[in-house]
Amino acid sequence: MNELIRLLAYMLCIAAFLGLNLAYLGWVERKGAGHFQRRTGPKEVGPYGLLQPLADGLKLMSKQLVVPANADKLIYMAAPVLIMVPSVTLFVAIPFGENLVPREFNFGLIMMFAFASVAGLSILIGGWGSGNKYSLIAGTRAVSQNIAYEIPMLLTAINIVMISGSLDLNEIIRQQGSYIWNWNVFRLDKSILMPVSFLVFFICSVAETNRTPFDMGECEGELVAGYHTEYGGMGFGLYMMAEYANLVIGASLITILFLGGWQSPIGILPGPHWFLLKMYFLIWVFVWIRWTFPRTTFWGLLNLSWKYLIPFAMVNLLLTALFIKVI
Amino acid sequence: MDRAKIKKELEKLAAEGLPAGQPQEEAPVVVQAEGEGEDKAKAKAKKEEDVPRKNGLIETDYAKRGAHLDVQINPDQVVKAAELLDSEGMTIDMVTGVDWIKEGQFEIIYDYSYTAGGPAFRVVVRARVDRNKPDIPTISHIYGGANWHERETWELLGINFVGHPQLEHFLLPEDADFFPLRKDFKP
Amino acid sequence: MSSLAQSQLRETFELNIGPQHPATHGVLRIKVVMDGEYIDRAEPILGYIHRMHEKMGENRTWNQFWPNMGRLDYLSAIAYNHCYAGLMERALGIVVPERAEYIRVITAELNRIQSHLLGFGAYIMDLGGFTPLMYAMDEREQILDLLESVTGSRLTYCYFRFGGVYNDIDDDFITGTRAFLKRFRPQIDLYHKLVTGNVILMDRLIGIGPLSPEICRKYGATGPVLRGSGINFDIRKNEPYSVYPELDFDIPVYHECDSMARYMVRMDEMGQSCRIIEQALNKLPEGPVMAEKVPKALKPPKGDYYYAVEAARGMFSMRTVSDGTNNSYRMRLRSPTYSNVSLFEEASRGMLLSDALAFLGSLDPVIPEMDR
Amino acid sequence: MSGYFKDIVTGLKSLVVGMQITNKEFFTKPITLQYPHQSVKMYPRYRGHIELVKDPETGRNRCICCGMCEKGCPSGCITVKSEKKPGVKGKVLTAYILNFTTCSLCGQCVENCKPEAINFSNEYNLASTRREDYIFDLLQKLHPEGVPEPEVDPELLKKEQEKEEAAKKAAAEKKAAAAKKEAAPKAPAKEGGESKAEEKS
Repeated sequence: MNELIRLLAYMLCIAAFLGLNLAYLGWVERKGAGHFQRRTGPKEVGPYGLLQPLADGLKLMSKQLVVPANADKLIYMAAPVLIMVPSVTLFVAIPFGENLVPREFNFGLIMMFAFASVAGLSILIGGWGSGNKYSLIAGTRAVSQNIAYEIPMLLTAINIVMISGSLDLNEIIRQQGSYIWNWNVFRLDKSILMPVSFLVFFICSVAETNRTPFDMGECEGELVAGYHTEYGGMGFGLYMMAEYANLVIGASLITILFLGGWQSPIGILPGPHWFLLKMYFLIWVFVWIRWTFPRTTFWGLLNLSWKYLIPFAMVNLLLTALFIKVI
Repeated sequence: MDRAKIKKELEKLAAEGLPAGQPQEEAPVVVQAEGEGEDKAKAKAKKEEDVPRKNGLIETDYAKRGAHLDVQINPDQVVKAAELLDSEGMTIDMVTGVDWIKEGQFEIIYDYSYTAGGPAFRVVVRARVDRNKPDIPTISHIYGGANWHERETWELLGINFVGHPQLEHFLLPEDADFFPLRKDFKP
Repeated sequence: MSSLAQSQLRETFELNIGPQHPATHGVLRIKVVMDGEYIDRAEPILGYIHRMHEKMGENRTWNQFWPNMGRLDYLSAIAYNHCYAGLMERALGIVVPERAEYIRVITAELNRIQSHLLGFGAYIMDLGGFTPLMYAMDEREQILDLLESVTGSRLTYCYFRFGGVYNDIDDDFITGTRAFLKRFRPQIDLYHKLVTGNVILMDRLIGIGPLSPEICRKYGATGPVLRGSGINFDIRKNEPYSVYPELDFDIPVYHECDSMARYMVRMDEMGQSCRIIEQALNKLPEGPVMAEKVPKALKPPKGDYYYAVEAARGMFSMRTVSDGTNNSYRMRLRSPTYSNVSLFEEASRGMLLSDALAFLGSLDPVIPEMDR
Repeated sequence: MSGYFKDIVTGLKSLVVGMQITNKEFFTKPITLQYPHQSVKMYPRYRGHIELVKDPETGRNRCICCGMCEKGCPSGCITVKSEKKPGVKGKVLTAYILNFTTCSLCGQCVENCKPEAINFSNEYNLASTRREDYIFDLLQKLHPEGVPEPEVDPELLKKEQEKEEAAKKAAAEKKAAAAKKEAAPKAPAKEGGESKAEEKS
């Protein structure tokens, strides 16, 4: 009974955390974009435009849901929901603090990757179900992108698993001590290529979350709006929210695997605040990157993955194995 | 690009195209149109304006007209002229059609220029076709750029470019059944 | 595999890019037959903003045709003004005062910078980078303010007149322009650092959309497209008009023939335009800005006249056939993008969709000018 | 192989340079002008829609109703309505209608105007959802509180009245003469005389 109450409380907390994040990351992105571009960003609704997400939400919710004539209605309606489900589910496994984790799995990392690939599927069926050629192209692009980037991502993740010998996310964090040099990014004693490995993982996360410069699925210059071209109202809203949910998960995963999760960088007061700080910093970098770079081509994206990321990940894997065995 | 050669060849082409019955002396009308004797030239020009221009080459004053050579040839010779100018490295600028309704003719003007560097050299090639049977061979197989220009001229004036790969509506809507630049067009 | 079996296996589909598409900057429509992500055949379809300016030229008097010149290429309207003024001055034999010519050059070059800035920003936005557009817009706004203070309008200029310009420039404009140039030069470096040097952008532009000089010639391509293919041709140098011969400037030429070359030509041209403006401001003579003897009733002698200028996108030229009355018998406008885009069909065969759009952007089309 | 690593290094470097620039811009002040709260600087030469100029001496418009603006307009968006009033030199403007929906702000009308009676306004903030709102009567705009009556020149009025009377007299005489001449039927001459008198007035 106690366990049930605990779970319910956690679910409420996750819902609140998620809701706030999804709403306000949009605001952060717009405000950030504005300032990066010598503009001010949202300003009119509320002080500093803080009520903008509310206004946006109201607008999206009040819009009529239109199903295009030659869309597959069931799939078309299901896709946005389907993309939200795995993103929300994954929050169950994220350890925000040492004891602040909804449900401890001893295979948390695998679960992360398993659910993350569902997102690619829902993008595909959303693109296919819309009955729009642009959406279809975007959907196929997104899937092949996901496949190309999951390989280096998993290869680097295996590194971490080899180092910590566990798939439990909390355990991975625990093994990285407090102080910066104990985090996986800088654990040169396990493999001298760890910082490179971090970079590879970071780039893959950008690609996995479908953000510029790797937003092949959206690609507004070429494919109008990509897989959500035909979506309006809350269908579009769900896609938008899923993007930010994925962003939060991506940033959390980097934090957990490389930046020591809730561990303190200076050795005092470990806790969820460090986790959130690191996560939001990473999110900020994501936003920063998005408003700085142009988009790669689909070709360049695969090139990057196969020519640069995968070889580096492989080399790093070998090195780690060598280091662990020898030292 | 060889200016003298282009001039000579075009002159020859224009002379070839003269109707058989015409006396030879008049054939290649090389007029230094705007020179010293301006009044004379003006008077002459005035006289010439009333009748349609005969085939021939005129070396025009660039400062006044904006072209160096101005040649009028028979409609069936435009392909030859295009080939000649193409071999000399000239570019097609545009194709223009003019409706001379009083004379019952369409005039097709081809503007060629030299865009490969060096001082500009502009050649105007004209041909006149009968208004009731406006057929002229296409040059789009020589100059790809002429394709769109010819298509437009067909669409706006109804001049039929024989052999053009795609004489379809371009600027106007698909169901337009009129030629707006004809002088007898009533909206 | 026999070719028959191959053709049966090959499945193509049609895709309509435009007329409402973010990459076409207006209402250009391209009917594309796609084979997967590759383009089999791309046919541009024009006419969505066709207004028949040529017919208007026949119906309106010479003076009444002025406002049309601002509405062809709305980004470099002053060059178009320049062409019409030059054409009619050629036909009527009007001599323009020198001050007016200098003012024409200054405004035309400011307009050219403005046009290239927008072209640059919009091009990078096509490629997915939003921020450079906003920086370019910031600088562009300064130019628009300057031009507004002289011409009275911000986009569709109707500033030139036969024999001069509508009104004189004042000291505010001159100091403002000098200040702008001082501020603008470092910005070009910033663009190069932020955009040109970027590895992602280089990956997208280098080697994309090769255009041989031969195809440029066959299709009559001009402007940055031609100069990006290694041909040094610019009307301002090769067929000098106005006071350009008295000013010292270079024509940027790149021999790589790819999208990057065309992009770089535009970027370098902005710097050269700055040089021109600076010199023109220094040399600006005193005097009237309108010719004294401009006849009230304009009746150019019979015959046809031709005039060409270098607009931001290439050679804009006009041919008018006059029959000696107060309006034109036939007015023909040759717009540079019309010829530049006509080679898209041939050049885009076999390209990837994203490359084709990068290539289209490097041609920098302005749709109202193509459709006229 | 060395090229491979060089590519990576230069590539990453270019990305970092780009991010530095945007970062710097992030901390500089935005240049946005908050439009409805702040307004843009307007230049005196700005070309808004045209307006009639108020003569500072008389407080009236300077229009002489020659119609040159109407003729010069490329889009035919100007209609000048005028009438002759007793005792006033020239014609008097009764309405100056500008159809702003078709105006292209080219300035031909302003240039054609000899007495400099029209000019560009500085008004840029025009927005409406109805087409009729853009058909202005510039005369009403110039005198929103009511168009003042034109100044009547008593001498001219007197002259005119005299002229009119003379004309009337002449007509009457003509009429009488005609009647006298042919006491019998016809009337066409009479009609002609009358219409002439009307024209004069």
